[in-house]
Amino acid sequence: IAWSTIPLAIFVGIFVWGARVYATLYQPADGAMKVFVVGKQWMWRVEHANGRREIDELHLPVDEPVRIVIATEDVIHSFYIPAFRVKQDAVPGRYTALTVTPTRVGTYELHCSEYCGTDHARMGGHVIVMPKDEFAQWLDQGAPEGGMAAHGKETFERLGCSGCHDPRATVHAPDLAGLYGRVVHLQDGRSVTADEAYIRDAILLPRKDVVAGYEPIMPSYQGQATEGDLLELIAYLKVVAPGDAMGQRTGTQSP
Amino acid sequence: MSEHTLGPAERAWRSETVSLGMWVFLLTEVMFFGVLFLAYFHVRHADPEGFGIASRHVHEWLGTFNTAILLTSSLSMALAVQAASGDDRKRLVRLLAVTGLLGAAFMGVKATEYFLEWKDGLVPGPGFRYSGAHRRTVEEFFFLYFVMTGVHAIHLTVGIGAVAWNALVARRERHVTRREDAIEALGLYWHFVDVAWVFLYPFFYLVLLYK
Amino acid sequence: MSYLTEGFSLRSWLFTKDHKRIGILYAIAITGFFFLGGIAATLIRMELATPAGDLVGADTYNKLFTLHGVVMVWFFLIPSIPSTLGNFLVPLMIGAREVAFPRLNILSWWIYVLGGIFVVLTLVLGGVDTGWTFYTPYSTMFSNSYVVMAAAGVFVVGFSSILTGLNFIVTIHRMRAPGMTWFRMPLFVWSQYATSLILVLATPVLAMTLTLMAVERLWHIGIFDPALGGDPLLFQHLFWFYSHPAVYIMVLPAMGVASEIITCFARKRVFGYKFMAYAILGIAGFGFLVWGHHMFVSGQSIYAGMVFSLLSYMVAVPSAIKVFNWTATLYKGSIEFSAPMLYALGFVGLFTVGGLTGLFLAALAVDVHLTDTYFVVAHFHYIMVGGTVMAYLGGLHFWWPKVTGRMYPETFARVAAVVMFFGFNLTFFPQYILGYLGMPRRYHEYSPDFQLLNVLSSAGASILAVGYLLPLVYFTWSIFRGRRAPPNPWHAKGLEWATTSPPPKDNFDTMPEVPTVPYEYDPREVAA
Amino acid sequence: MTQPAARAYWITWVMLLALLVLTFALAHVRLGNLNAAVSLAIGAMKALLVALVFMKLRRASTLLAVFAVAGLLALAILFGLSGADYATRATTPAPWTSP
Ligand code: HEA
Ligand code: HEA
Ligand code: HEC
Ligand code: CUA
Ligand SMILES: [Cu+2]
Repeated sequence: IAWSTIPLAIFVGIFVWGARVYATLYQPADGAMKVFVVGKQWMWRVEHANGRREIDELHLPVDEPVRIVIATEDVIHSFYIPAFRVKQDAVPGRYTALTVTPTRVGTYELHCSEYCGTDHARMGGHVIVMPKDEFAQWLDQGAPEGGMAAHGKETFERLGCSGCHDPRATVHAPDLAGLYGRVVHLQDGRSVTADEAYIRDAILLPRKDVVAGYEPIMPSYQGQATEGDLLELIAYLKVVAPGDAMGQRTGTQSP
Repeated sequence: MSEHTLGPAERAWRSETVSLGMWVFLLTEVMFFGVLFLAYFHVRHADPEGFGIASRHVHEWLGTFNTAILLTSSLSMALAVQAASGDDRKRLVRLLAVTGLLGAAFMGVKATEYFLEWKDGLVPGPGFRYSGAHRRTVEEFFFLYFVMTGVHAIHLTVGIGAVAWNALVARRERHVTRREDAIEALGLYWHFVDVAWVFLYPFFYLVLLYK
Repeated sequence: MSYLTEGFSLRSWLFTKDHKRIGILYAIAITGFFFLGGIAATLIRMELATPAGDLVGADTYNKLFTLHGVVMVWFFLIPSIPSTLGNFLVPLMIGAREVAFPRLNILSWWIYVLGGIFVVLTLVLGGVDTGWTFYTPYSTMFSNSYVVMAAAGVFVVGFSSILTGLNFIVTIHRMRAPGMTWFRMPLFVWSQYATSLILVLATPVLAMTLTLMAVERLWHIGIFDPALGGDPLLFQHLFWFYSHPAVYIMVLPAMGVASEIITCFARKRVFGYKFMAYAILGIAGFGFLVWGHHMFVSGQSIYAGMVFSLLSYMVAVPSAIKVFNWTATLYKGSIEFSAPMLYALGFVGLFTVGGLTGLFLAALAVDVHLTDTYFVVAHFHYIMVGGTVMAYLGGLHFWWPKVTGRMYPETFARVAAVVMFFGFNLTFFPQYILGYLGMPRRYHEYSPDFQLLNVLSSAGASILAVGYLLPLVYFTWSIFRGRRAPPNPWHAKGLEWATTSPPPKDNFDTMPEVPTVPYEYDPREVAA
Repeated sequence: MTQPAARAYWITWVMLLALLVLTFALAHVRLGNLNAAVSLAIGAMKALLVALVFMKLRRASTLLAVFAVAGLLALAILFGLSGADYATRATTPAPWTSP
């Protein structure tokens, strides 16, 4: 019996330790800066909150908690930074996330560690951890006016959303300004709060939750709006305040 | 070896062995269907309402009628097993025939249902023509419906074949107790297929009948 | 007159209902597949000798490791011990003349062959590149290879496993000789029983899951693709619900073999026999509760992750009991280092290393780093190759005289065991380090920093290959030239040794009775 | 094996059909969430009847009964633990948190 209880005790000890570290990895740290990463056969696309984009590279400031939000356009990938000892799968149709705090300046390897097809081995790049001020400088270069939401605005026009959702449009569609966080009443009597998941579904699956008082005429953007587009659209819809005319002005703060 | 000379102890031993084999086989069948049921709960849980809407498109009267047919076939099967161990050849053959015919009737009704659903454009895939609310859930519903009832239908077809074959063999057998074990096992299989349907029936036909 | 001389026509073999002949048919078939998988492994290791993807292109490499995984797991390791040694020995060990359903038994072999044909066909047509795990949506929507054909092969071979499992369960329940109570059964039989339970419960799940995957691929309608309203994690749950228990399908029989060999060559009774039997059942049972440890970073809920991690530690407890009891059996035994014993000891050592590293992987935070790296590759090769393949070979040596009636050449066998042991460690130990350093798996190109360790590993693989070719040669030789074997060359206990070598068609000339517990070894009595 | 009397079979059959009618009727009554539960419960009752009487589990040896139940147990594990994932996924912190 001793021979089985002793290992058991050891095992439970190791388990508890492992589980605690694991949980902190997935807990969102308050006020962490956000970075959006989208995997696509076979590259990583990165977009910072202020709209600065990069491919196969990720610049981060040192000593600052970062929440990395991960999505994928196609198959499952896995975002892996061996030097940080972290990885997280990118799952189609969802967002996953990691919270990390880089502690040392330097350049580290970035890999895709979930098998994703032909060039799985070549999908990767580098993570560059910079001192804070350098990072701030870097971040400002090449960032569009208005941040990630500005990209979102472009996308909003490019995909023709404004054709219906602009208040001046003739189509009867809801005004999206200030939508984020609002309670929406649906056709079937339910009420939901408009969060990211709701907006995402509204774009991809407009029939799922039809807003009360409107015809279900909105087309699905499944297959048209990429994950990157979606991230930007959501960022955009989060900042347009009531009273802002859609398609004219964008907020200046980052999402 | 002429088996009807076996003593009662050996007969009981063999019957138990064959039954155990069948039960273990049914265990694998339970797991096999289990995956489909998990998929079912997954889809239903994701959008209960769409699921209800979808279920309105199946023909609940035909389904209920079919359930009655299948339950009755289980009765005749159970009686057939009894006839086999009572060495009553005529009764056995007759009951097997009834069972097989009931099974065939079930398949006929099922085919009619499939045909109606096909005409309504409810077969998932390129021919799926439904376009109301919850289109995706409705398509998923019919995907599950066709897969699960289809797998069931395949099982039933195998069962009908086995029943027919056993009826033919039994007709030529002098002592049907010789085939007692086989028929006992066949009965278990048949009842299992019946039980699977007993769950499929409320899961697809009775989801949202009230208004 | 032995079962081998009952008839010489091809027909008398291919349509035999004799469990012993079926065991041999299986042995031949799986050896073929082992070498097929081995050739793929050889090509993998050759490619990885250099950091650049120069020997084979990315797509070819992807097909190679998929083929390697699929063939090694489903066409070699899962049927290995149960279908060969198990088929041969289970009836002998419990004192039966046959398995319960001889016709299903030969049917199972034919189904295996049919499944094999599918896989060979896949290979000939151009291969499959999804990895042995067939993850969706890559397998359903993106791969351009013969996924459905390969899945069909796995589906079919699953039924052969199911039939074998079914047969063993009923045989062990119903066909035991008079006096052979449950706790008089050899541990090998216990392990086959537990394995069969897993086969019967888990395999249908895989079959149905692969069917749904194939349907989704063919008709673009299904429950795994989020674009269709499904969830890719559902596939992973179902796949691992099968595949984790499946790893115990692969290791439990090996544990059974090791118990038989160790007790015989230590001349001592198995320490804690009942605990060993319960531990076997415990592993089989707990094995169903831990599959989520393959999905810690997959996006499953972190609470589910914690539950699965905890349960994974629970399954290590019965494994620990087994390792401790083997050690206790060896303690103060009069140990004879014959070839089978060398293999068995190799099994215990390498399994322990593999199992302990499995525990590293089961620790959540550690796994986040190590998952999908070479550390995992090293972990499972330690258990499956170092553990189970070693035990399988040990079992082949141990029962070779019984099966063929000939002795194998002892010196060669010992040399082969040692070569394998060293080759094995050289191949796979560097992979632990590689994984720890962060080399992801399923990569045909890697950073030049990793080259040294990879070269070591490839070098080890060539030694290992030689090690595996040796038994092939001397076993073949011994069939024709080997010394005739007496009925019980090892002075072992157990019913299989009570009959002639090779056994007669009906196994026993007079029905055996079993008056005592197994393993009545006496340390003072030394093997011949 | 000794066979139960034919009468038991006929009675079971009548009960099965009665349950069928009952479940069909109840499905037309609005019971809210209870509808699903009721039809599942009646389904389980029917299955139990078939298993106990037609499949003779009532008088079968324990061995057979154990194997009959084993599948349900394994399924319970599959449903339970994968359900544990789905049930707690929503409560894990949303990957995005509001600004
Ligand atoms: C025969 C095959 C086999 C066996 C028996 C095992 C046994 C175990 N495995 Fe392994 N495993 C695989 C084959 C196997 N595994 C395969 C093929 C994969 C990869 C699949 C893929 O992705 O392709 C894998 C992957 C794998 C992972 C996922 C890795 C990842 O992808 O991230 C994990 C994580 O928990 C794991 C854990 C374990 C554990 C805890 C055991 C335990 O059962 C081990 C128990 C044994 C011991 C613990 C050793 C003996 C005990 C003692 C000597 C006692 C003393 C010890 C102490 C006091 C600590 N395995
Ligand atoms: C039972 C299971 C089993 C066995 C026995 C083996 C045996 C071996 N395996 Fe394998 N392996 C797996 C199961 C197994 N493997 C699985 C499941 C995977 C995961 C696949 C996936 O990711 O999907 C894997 C993956 C895998 C990888 C990782 C690939 C990658 O992720 O990129 C590597 C790399 O080194 C490897 C190597 C080896 C080696 C060197 C052997 C050696 O032990 C093999 C030794 C045998 C021989 C070498 C044959 C001897 C004969 C000859 C040499 C004759 C040759 C003749 C001619 C050339 C004419 N295996
Ligand atoms: C053909 C006209 C049309 C187009 C083009 C269109 N929509 Fe809509 N949208 C509607 C209508 C009508 C509704 C209300 C009915 C509903 O919810 O389906 C709506 C609802 C929404 C909602 C939910 C609003 C709420 O108040 O809850 C969001 C979010 C949304 N659309 C975003 C978009 C985005 C982003 C695009 C472009 C990618 C887009 N729409 C393109 C017509 C359109
Ligand atoms: Cu992307 Cu691997
Ligand atoms: Cu596992």
